[in-house]
Amino acid sequence: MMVLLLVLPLVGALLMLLWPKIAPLLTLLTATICSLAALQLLLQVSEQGSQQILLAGWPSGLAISLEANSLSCLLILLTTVLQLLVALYAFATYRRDKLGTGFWPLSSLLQLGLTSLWLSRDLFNLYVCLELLGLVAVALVSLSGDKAIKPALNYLLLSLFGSLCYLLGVAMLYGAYGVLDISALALQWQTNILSTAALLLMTLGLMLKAALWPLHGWLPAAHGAAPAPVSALLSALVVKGPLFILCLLWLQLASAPQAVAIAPLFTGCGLAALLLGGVSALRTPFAKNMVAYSTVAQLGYAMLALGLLLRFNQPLFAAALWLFVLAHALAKAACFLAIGEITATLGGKRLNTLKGASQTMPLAMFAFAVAGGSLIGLPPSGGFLAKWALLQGLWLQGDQLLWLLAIVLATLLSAAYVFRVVVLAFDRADPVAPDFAPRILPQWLALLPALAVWAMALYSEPLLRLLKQEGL
Amino acid sequence: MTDLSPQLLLYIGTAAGLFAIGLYGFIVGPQTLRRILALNIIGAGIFMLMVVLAYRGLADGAADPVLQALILTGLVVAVSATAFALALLARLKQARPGQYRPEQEPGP
Amino acid sequence: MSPFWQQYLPLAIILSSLLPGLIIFTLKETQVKLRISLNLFGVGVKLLLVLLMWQAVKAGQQFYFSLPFLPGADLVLQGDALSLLFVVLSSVLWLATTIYAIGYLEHSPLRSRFFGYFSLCVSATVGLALAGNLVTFLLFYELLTLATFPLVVHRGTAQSLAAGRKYLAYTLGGGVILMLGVALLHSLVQSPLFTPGGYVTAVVSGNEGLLKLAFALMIAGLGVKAALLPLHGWLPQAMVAPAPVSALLHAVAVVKAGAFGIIRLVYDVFGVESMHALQLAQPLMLLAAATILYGSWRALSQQDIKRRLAYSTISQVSYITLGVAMLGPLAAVGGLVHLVHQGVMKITLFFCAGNFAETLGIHKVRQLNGVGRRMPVTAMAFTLGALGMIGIPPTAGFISKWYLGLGAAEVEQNWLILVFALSGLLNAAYFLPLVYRMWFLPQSMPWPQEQQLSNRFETHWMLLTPAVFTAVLLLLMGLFASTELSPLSWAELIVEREFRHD
Amino acid sequence: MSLLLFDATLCLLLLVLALASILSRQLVHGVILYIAFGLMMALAWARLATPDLALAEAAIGAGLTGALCFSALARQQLHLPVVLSWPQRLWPAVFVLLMLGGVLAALLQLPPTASPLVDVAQAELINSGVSHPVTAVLLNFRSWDTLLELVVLLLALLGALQVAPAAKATTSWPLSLSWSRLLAPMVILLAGYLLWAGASQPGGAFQAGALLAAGAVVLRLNHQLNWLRWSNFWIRLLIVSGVSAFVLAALLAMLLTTDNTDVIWLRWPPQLAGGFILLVELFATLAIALTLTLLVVGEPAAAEQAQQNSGGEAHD
Repeated sequence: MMVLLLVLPLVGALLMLLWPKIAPLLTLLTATICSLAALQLLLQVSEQGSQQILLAGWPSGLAISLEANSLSCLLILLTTVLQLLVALYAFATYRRDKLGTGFWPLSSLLQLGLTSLWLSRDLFNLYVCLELLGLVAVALVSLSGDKAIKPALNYLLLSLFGSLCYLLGVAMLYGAYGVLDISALALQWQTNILSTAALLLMTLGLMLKAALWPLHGWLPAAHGAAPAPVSALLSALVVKGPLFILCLLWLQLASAPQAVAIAPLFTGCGLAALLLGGVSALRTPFAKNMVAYSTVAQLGYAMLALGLLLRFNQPLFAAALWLFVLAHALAKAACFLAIGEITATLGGKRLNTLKGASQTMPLAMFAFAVAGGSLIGLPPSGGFLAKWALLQGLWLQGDQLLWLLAIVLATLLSAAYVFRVVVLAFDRADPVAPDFAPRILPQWLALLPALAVWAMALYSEPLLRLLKQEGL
Repeated sequence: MTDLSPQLLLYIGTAAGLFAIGLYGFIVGPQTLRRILALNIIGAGIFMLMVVLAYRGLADGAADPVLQALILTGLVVAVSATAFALALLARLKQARPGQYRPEQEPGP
Repeated sequence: MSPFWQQYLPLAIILSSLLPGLIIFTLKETQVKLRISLNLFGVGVKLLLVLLMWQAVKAGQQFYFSLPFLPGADLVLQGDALSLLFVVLSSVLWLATTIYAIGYLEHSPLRSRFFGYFSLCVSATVGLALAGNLVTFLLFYELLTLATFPLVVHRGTAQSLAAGRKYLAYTLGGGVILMLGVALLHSLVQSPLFTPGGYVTAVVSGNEGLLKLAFALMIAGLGVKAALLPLHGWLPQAMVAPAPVSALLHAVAVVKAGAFGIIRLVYDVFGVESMHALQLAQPLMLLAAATILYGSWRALSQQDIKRRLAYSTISQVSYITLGVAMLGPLAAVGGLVHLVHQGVMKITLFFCAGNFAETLGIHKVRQLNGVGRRMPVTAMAFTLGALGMIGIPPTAGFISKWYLGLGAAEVEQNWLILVFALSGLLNAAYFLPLVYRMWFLPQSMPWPQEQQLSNRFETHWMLLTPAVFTAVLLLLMGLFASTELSPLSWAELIVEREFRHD
Repeated sequence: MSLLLFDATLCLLLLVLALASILSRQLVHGVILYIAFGLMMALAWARLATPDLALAEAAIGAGLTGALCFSALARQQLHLPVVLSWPQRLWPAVFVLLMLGGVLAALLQLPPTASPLVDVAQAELINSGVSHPVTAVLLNFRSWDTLLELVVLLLALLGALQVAPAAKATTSWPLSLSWSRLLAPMVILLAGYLLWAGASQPGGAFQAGALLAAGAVVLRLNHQLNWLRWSNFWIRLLIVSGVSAFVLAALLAMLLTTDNTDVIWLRWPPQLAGGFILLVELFATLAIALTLTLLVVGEPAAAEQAQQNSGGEAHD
């Protein structure tokens, strides 16, 4: 099953390169099959426990090891489903939006990169996956043509720098312990300058790639310039890849003193991201940049949860962390698709374009509002589940009023930027006239993930069980 | 303080130095091409560190094959990324011809 | 009644307005008949289901429906006596408001959207009433915010957008604070079902500080919607909404949601015993009393009719809070029954104010002179409502104030009687001039914007009937307060069940 | 001692070249210095007993990257040198020095012994199907890395083609044309040798591919091999074949696996491992060569136009 999930997008991408004409259909096909396979894998893993593979059948240490635990499977499922959804959206709009033929193979390769990243438990293999992911992401951004070249180049350079920092860390760890497999490494782990320095270097690189505050500068421009389906994929999935590795490192490798020592960094950065990202989202005049800044802010929650998890070692924070990741992925995909569809139809990049959108494009606007509800954390959305877990954890630790205050502020900020758009949409004074008749299908496609993130709440029990199954 | 031989120390120091030089170039270098070069120098420094690590202990007269393979992979990845970056750069230049200003512009 | 029904009845009650609402969203503007029939069908089904439940609850049955949600806090809908009080109120008033809104919005654009959100709003209110634990309550509380926002900004003018922003800022802020409080309480005792007598008693010792904090947070969160003193700022502004929306906001949905939440919090979460142990009643009482006086005082100086009514709401809703906070059985009866009475009275007043505005273009107090001759029926209904608000027998308002006064005496808080008296005077001072102008002053200027909405009646029959209906209702509730069907006896039933446990 | 002196000189040279490449006023000088740096690096690696890598670094780090940079330089105008103010130089320098200090302090703790994996790899070498340990790691022990690496290379080509500006037509130079015709067969022979040697000696797919690419680039710049472009289906097929042969071989290997053992992704059947690896390498070499060639020379303008047109028609 794992092999299928890895091979199919790759083969698909190769076929698309050979015969570009069938690429859209092929993408849909592979994405559908992969989604089903991912579901199957998730069910298997949740019943029988995690599966491990030593690739090529060599002994542990020599071989690259893959592990499908419930978290990985969940992330794979998320990846494939969003891939399918975005492919559908792109299929419905690519003629109108002049999406390059390059989109299809690239998106399949993106799926390959993500899937292998979620599965891999080998430090160097993760490096290759990261590079793959970074290059695909940049190539996808550059699909937008001239306006996207500069952000894409900037993204690429920073992403390369991030990878190199990570690689240096890997080299140091290999030099010290002689293994690359994470679980093997964890067994021999010692707390010393070398391991700390390696961890810090890798953290620097990964934070840069995941656009975690204060290294987020490249993100709004790149995500804002990309075509809508691409922004959806990037914001929803790509930034989560490095975050996943970051969590692997700190949760599985780092020793307790190291984890406790780094915790303030993550919580502090998370807090700053939440507040400053929110303020930026509130101030930017461009619609897509607003959504992009919101990604910066929302990643702050994940970072905050990670920091608190490292500090208190409370499983609720782990649940919060991954719930944030899942909920944000779905909600952000919906936001980008909805905003992309609206701006494409109403013709303009500025937020003012959205004036009166609740009349001209009610479905897309509804999708945005519903997804926004999850970003704010209104019950019963996925975002609420995550926030609830975070609050529970904080109250259980007691005396964490500062964090609670920050969460309240962050929630209000996110409400402010979401409703800034919604209020504009309800402005009936002089609505912006659409350039052409709004299309229904893409709007529905934008609505789907938004509804999914609210439906997440109904599956909170199994979700939490799955997430607790893994200590990660 | 350290168990490494002087020769290894020398090379390790050089590797770290290259990393630092590249880092400086990456942060400061005003032209994009220079920053790409700087990235390559960082990469070279890291690969050099890995080569030294492969060389140390020299079992049976052969350096650590695993590390060598990693370096080869890394080299290819690095050159691929460089090629892509240069292609982007070329496009950027073409998109706004005739401009002689340095690329250090205020962000968007 | 089969257990199957018992399980799904609460859900069905919510769905009976939710589903028509969702379908209405998809309708075109021109499908007027289909929309109206759907709306009325939903109302009818809901009333029927509520009746069924009412019968059963009276007989002592419980309804219970749950979905797994958070660990330790399922999504629970339960029908007990207290929730039914609110459900009945909202469904009956929904009927009236729907008819009114159909008439009111007859020719305005975007009606599908309006009625869609209207139904969502009622669904959220009913869900809130039926919520079986704090987490479920929180969920519907937030949904209510979301569903009402589009109604507040429905007109889409700069003024209404500004009001909408303010409304959101207040209510979402309140929502977050409520969430904090709920989360805190959940971390202490989980979120079990609402139980008469509360469920925190067991953990009081050792957690006093945290419990007080949780209570304060939740009161602050609920206080936003209930328009408690420092948190009332959104309410007068939200007046820009169309009249049926204001009616709904003030009488049923938003403000009452806050008040209802306070009732639940005090009786079914903390319980009388813990409230005493934690000494929480006194501050709440002070707050409510201050709000009562402040609202009345501000209402005096308002020249816009709807604004005056809005400040009156701020004051009147705090009667409920006050009744609850006194923690005595009689006061509780007064507070609970005022939940219903105030709803019916206030909705009457808003219907009438809407009628004046729609038919004659009257918005200001001074324009009311002589309206009694032009629109006698509406003016009569308005007068009844105003008398009720002041608390003059035999209207419903008298009953609730009587019980509140008795309750204050019972718990020996005599200063409250003074508050009631003062507030009653203020009520009279701002309502009686309106009545006087309508009936006893001659028309002093031409009607600002007169419209001929009907040939036979003084205004469109769909605008008139709801006002008359609620006016009659409030009179009946006062006259037949001692019968078995009245809200009063139902409130007594609730209080008996609440206080019986100890 | 003299060896240590040699080492010290080499290291110093490396550092100076790198610094000069970063600080030189003219970009052109920077690129030239970088190429020199790459060559020195190759020398250093050869000194450190890693001839495979030295070969690769010379081909890639110096040769290919240099060529790419030059072609990028050719496409842009010369920049006026930018003069940076002191704070602009100072603060980064402070930051870099701090970081250098930290990294050095950490690196000093490295143990002098080799990784335990070396012994494992040596022990398993006989089962790998090849006798050269690096090849064994690349194409058998850690073949998944290599497969992904080929994908990355392919991806770089895709990205580059997608953003490629229309290339300027250059006139060829008669002398180089005749030379290149002579050069081509030799290059192919040499590449074939490198590929074959990879199984037991230094060499392998990538080095061979790079060499082939160098030959092709020379020819291509002289307007030979005009069929060598992305829009040509067969070229696409060949480029893609590097990855697809790998995948197909892996799938075939899964099929061939006998029933009593678990089916494992990328495991070559022990008896046939050598054959599989050679097959994979052969296609990889061709694909690498073509990919690199296209990366350096880009897609000819006319052909790109034609492709876009046909692509556009197909979807409209």
